[in-house]
Amino acid sequence: MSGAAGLAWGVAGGLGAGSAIALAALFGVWWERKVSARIQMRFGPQQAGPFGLLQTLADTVKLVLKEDILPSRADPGPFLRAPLVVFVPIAVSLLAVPLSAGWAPLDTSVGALFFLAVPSVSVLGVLVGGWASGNTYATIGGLRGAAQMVSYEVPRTLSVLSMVVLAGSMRPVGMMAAWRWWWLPLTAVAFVVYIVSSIAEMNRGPFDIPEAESELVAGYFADYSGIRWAIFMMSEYGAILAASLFGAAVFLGGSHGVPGVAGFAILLTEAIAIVTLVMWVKWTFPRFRSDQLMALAWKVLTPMALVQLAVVGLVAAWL
Amino acid sequence: MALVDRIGRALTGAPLLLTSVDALVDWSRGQSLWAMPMGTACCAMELIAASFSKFDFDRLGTFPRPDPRHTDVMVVAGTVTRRMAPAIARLYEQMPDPKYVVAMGNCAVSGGIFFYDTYSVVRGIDEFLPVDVYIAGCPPRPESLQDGILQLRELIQTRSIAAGHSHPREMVLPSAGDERAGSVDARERPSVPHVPVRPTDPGGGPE
Amino acid sequence: MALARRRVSATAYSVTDPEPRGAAAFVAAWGSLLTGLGLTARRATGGKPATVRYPYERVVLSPRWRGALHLRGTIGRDEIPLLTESSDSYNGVIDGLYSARRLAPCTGGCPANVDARGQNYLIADDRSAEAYELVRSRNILPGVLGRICHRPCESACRRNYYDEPIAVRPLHRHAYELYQAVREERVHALPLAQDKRVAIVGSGPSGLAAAFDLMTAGYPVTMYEKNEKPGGALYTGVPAYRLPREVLHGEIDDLVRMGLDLRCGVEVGPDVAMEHLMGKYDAVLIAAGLQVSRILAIPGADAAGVRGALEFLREANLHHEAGVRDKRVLVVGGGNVAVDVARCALRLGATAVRLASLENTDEVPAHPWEVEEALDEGVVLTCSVGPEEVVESGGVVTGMRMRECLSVFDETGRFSPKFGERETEFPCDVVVFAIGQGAQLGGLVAGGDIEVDGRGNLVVNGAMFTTSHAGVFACGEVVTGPGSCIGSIATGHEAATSILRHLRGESIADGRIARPVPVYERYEKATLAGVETARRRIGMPMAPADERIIDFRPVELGLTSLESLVEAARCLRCQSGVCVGCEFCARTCPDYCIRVERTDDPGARCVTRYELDLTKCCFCGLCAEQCPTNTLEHTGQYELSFYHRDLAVWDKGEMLRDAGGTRATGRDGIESPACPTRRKDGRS
Amino acid sequence: MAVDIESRTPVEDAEGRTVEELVVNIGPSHPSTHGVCRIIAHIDGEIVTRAEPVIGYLHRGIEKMCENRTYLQIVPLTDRLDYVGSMYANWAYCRAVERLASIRVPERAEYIRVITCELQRIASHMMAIGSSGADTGAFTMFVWAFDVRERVVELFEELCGARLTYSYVRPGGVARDLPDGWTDACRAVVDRLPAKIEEMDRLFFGNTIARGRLKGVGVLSADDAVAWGASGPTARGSGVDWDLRRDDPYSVYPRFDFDIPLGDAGDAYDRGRCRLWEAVESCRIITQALDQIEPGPVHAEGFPRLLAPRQGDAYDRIESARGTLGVFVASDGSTRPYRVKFRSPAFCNLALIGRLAPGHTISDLVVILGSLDPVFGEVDR
Amino acid sequence: MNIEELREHLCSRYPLLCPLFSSEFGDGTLTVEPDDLHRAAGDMKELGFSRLDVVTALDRGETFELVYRLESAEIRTGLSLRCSVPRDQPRISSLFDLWPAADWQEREVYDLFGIEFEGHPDLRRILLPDDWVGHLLRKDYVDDRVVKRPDYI
Repeated sequence: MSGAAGLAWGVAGGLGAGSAIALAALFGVWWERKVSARIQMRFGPQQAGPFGLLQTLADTVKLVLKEDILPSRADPGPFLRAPLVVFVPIAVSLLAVPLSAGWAPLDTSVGALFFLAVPSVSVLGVLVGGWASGNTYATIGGLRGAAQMVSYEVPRTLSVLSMVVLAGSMRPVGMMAAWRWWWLPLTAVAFVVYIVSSIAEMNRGPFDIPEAESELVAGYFADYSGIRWAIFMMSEYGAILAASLFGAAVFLGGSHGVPGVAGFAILLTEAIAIVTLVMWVKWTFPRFRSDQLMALAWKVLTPMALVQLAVVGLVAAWL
Repeated sequence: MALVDRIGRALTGAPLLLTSVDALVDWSRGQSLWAMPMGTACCAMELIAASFSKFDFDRLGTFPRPDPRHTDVMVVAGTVTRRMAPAIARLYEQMPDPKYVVAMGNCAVSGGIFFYDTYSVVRGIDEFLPVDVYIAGCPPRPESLQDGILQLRELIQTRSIAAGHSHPREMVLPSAGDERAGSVDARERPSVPHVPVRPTDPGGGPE
Repeated sequence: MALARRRVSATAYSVTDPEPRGAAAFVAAWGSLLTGLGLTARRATGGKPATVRYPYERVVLSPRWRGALHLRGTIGRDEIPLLTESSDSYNGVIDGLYSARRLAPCTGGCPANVDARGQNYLIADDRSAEAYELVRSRNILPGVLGRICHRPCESACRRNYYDEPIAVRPLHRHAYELYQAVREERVHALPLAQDKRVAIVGSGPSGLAAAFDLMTAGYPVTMYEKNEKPGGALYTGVPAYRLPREVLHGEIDDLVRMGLDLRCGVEVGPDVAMEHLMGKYDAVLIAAGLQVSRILAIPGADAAGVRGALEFLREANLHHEAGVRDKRVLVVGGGNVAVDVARCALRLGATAVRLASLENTDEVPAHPWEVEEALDEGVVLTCSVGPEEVVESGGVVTGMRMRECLSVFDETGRFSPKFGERETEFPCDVVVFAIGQGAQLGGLVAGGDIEVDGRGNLVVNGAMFTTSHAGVFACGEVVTGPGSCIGSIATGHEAATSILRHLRGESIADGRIARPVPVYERYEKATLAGVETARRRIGMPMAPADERIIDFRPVELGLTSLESLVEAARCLRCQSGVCVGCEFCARTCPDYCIRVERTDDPGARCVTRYELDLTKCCFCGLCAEQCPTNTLEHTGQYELSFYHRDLAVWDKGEMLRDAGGTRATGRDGIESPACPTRRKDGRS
Repeated sequence: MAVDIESRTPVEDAEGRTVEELVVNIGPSHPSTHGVCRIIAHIDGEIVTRAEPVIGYLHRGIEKMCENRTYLQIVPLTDRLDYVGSMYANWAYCRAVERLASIRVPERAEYIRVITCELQRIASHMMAIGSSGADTGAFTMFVWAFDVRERVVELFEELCGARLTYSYVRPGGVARDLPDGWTDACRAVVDRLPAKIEEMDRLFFGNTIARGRLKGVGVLSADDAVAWGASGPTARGSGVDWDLRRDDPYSVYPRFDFDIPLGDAGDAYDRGRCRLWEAVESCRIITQALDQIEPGPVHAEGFPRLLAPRQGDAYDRIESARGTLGVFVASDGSTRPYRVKFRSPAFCNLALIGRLAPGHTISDLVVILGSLDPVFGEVDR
Repeated sequence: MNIEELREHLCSRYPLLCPLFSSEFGDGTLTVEPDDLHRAAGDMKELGFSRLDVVTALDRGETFELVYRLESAEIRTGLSLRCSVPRDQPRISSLFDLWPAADWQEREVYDLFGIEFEGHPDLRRILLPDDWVGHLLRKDYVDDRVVKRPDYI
């Protein structure tokens, strides 16, 4: 692509990803409050619009209008830019996800590696956000977040690796096309490892010790208010959407060869199923302690992923 | 002040645009009042019960957040002692604008059962916080707490975002001096030693 | 799979669940995650949640919910409910009030259910004529009962629990005295339009009460009295110092002017035959009372100088001369009749009077204040002694031998005295037996078809007051035996109801409501510390002891009108639902958030200020329980949000708001012209 | 403030090096401090080396107020002491006054007191387990526990007209008799409870993450518990077999048979499960009490409403949900007590936090505080 | 072991303490002198009173009366030790070494009454801020911030 067209393509891609994440956050927050309400035997938002659909719109408009506090103890430079450092990598990684059979916004031969590698930059945002706000709790939250996100990339990558071995290529569109139904029972363990480790990447569910409500009050984004905190929230829901789409595409066969919008619809329903599973897990289980968290990553998930890889290797060799 | 307030001031010349933005802003602020649960004593039990399965606060868009930075309304529930007052004032100052205060329960409104004969209770949090809605009750039912939040929504509708531009809306509740209250303005009533509101000065006391 | 619980001892078990090891640990771990997910899934898909969606749905509050307080009514604005029911449906009204906790303890305590609360309210409002007529509707002789009643209402008065009871009897007397001025224009003949006629034998209090009920229902009544003057036992039995005769006959004249056909000096039996009455009249009511006093058949009982109580009192009252001048008198018995005999003997010149009672000192049946007045006048009381033998020489009484009595009632409460050995002899000249009275029906039942039991008493159905013969009824002491005057008036009302049903042809028994006996929770008397002395009971001035035994002048001198007004103002108007400003709620409130002020000037009593500071109230409900008039109540209003703290300080207008709905702030206060929330000079 | 919280206190560590310790102030307003408690924690990395609780943020001087109120006016004050369990706070105070004024309470009132206080024990334990669930992050456990508590609160609203501060038990009996139909509603609630509690047991205490967080945290030995004056489920979690209802029976408790759950290890897990299964035992007691209750008066007669007991003092204690709740009342013959002292079990149990916390991480410090189940109305009085 | 056995046991070991033992309300009360409180408490602990329930004080005008309430699992009766301390210099020996439970309770008595406990590891105010002036539960404590109850009651 020549200079100008490339630039235009980049801007369009960024804007598309950003608006996709915004939409995902809008729908995700509402869906989360409804699912958690049902688990806790209550209704969830109802008054803002039909079935409470406009609730998240109200929240966003209010958050936009909130005062944007810069704490006196905070270091202004990194403090103001930390949310973007967390948001942009997730938006970019969303581009690498195949949306329907044969098409992905950023169709590269190393798409899977690209999808797994780019979000790890947001670890930097978490760390800097925590440290820059000068608040003891935020610092502890930032340290925990960094340790957790770094150590959970290993099992996540290994689990995707076993699919790459089966599919024979790292191009997500190719992997989705090559998907067979009998792969499901074979790579069930990999799918579980992938889901658990991507929950840990998003700092959600049993792994939300960086922003543990009951201990650190609000973890690394304790001192952010208004729009900056909203960006942190949007990046979290963006990460959920990305992980679910990618998981559906790679592990569950995505659009099963159906091109165009219908294919995207099938992929989306599978992704929403995974999102609901993620929320269901968050509202059922208590939180890990930080040392148990690390032990789970290195002593349980990584060995499971390696065993899965070995099995897949044998099957691929026999195939 | 919030970004849009500055816009509001700039746009005072064009009421048409303002009312539509004003309506959207008031609606969104009313619908998503995130509560900072400042629960110290018995009223905290009712505050918790209000957001759980039988009386669902989430339905009204009110979500309890422990961090003052992310909340709009501070619900002070329970007895406030002289030793606790500075902590509450500090948390209030940490909350971003536009922020509101709801005094839940008689202890927060006026010291309640601990008004007489105690040396360590602040007699009403309007001694150090600007309170918007007082909810009487000891402890008030979760529904009266939700009624308080609905009254706060009414109050938000009457205070528009543009400074000095308030649309008088039919208020459900009487305000002081209103004839319906059917009584002389209570301030002259000797039985109520009313303390004037001093928003910024944290409660007195040896500490 | 349930978690392990290991029994440790007979009454304890351990809840420590052992941690599995190795592979089992791995399987158990992931298994527990799956069970957790299963449980939450089951709860999530378990149908619509039972959440109360507040503004659209409301929780059904329990009737005991302690919401914001409110007053049902305050004096000066609301009227105290008066009981002005006609007599045949009166019991129904009383029963309804009692079940709704609206019956005042004094009205409940009185056998005839006289509305003492209403009378106090009317007297305090300077409407004593209406008070007299209100009392007369249930107690036919207010002036008489104002002097001789044994006051069951005062012992039931709730003010006993705070300081001293209200003086209800003196207020009856006060109402009577003020009524004399307006008797002429207020007492007029009743329209007797009914064609059936009723005859009443005996003009005692029960007969008069029945006559009044029947006349108000429009039936002409003819009353036969064998003595020269009407009044029955009141005329012959009650001494004049307790009941002046002009009071008794004045009130009976009122009845005559209302249309009662009173025939004195006519005795049924010898002068007029019973069958004649039964033929001529549609209903006959025997209210003859008790004529004969019982004399113990002990040796020497027939000597001269041994008299019966009733005969003695008849002579004393009619002729003021009973042959006891300068003699020593011994009265056997401990009841009210015995005390009356003793005090009459003193007034008739007896040198020494001794009262010999079977019961011990604190079991003497006579009313304590009667015994106390007698002792003041010089009567000597000897207890726990039983009559053994009358010592006589030559047919004339010289003394009385009495044996020591150990106990009067056995463990089941029946009268079976046990005597000891010690005997004492008391020298005296006259012995009067006041140990019981009997009916003397003689001529009444000579015709034979009215059943009489072995001992000569009438066979009467105790509740319906009907005798064996249809159309013939009986009431008063001839049915109940010796009792109180107000008690026989109550039986008169019940008999009148039976007669009215008989005359209207309705069945007497079914749908009949017996008189309820209300029981309120009883507390001991409170300590008087802290009760305002200005509100204590006004004592009844008594004539000095030595002066009053000279002759039969009245003993009680009566209250002045101002004293009566102040005494009537002390009444708490129990269960009336109208606040009288008694300040018990303010005193019992743990948060001191109630302020009550009232004006007490008679005729314009008003609670000028009733303030509740809702922001200090702790909704504990102690004040609502303490309120004697049940006017301070909790409402179901729990929506209590205000924009200003001072709006939660409610004044009288807001306390009188209507108690419906759940919002406490929407209603406006109710202003009463009689008692403005703001005084004329603007001070609130 | 005694300790300057932002200071870096230099401390010698194992190898003798001067190490700067970070001081974290888990402040008076914190989502998981069950109210207004402040813990100044000196942490080394994530490990707490010294935890010092600072209390007094809810001290309203209730004992000073009691000296200026009549005996009946103090009953609403005892509600506000232990506001999670105000029914047995009333009862403890009323027992002390009845012992002082030697009032004999009628039979039916004793049964009603046992039924209401066992219901209150269930509600209080649900609060304790729910908030310890929220401390470890299982927010759903908190909501489910509060759902059970809501059923009990509905029963109390039907009985005495208030949801939280009942002032129902009065010196001499109870305020009002049971409304008709209440015993069947109570039986219905109590029959459905064990199944719900067993389900919660499997959801939370069975879950491997929760067991990881709770087992081995805040271990308290049996004789330490007795020596430090811990009582109630906190002590029974370490195996101290002492329950006033069975070992020093008062009121009509000897007529019921029920068991006492004990723990072996004495960690947060055992304390939590003791509370959970104590709620099931309370259901058993209530069912037996509902079978044995017969009609009769509910308030002793023959003593004035404005009580003025003889001079002297009396001490009485009951088994509350947190432990031995004792009330010491001294009277000088007037209508207002001379001195009232509340022996609050939460106050004594909270003293353990200083000994249990060192060596654990901050997340465990919060879990230990939750397992001691402090209620700060009762701690600070 | 009920009250009578406890009485004989105590009187056999401490003949001089016997008259001071009264059991008016079913619970034993032992009144001791302040300076041999610690010794008596130690003996009680060996006797089997393993639990210290309550430490409280009363302001009896010119003296403070201290009440220690002991419980034991075997002896089914409660025993309260009482001693009175002069008002001008209220000092008494702490019982922390016998029962650690006394730690916070004695700090509270110090905080509200101003009675020093010698040998207490960390005697500071517990309920009130450290720089609070005066001890509150003393009858003569006067504070201008306290609103007296209204005059009309």
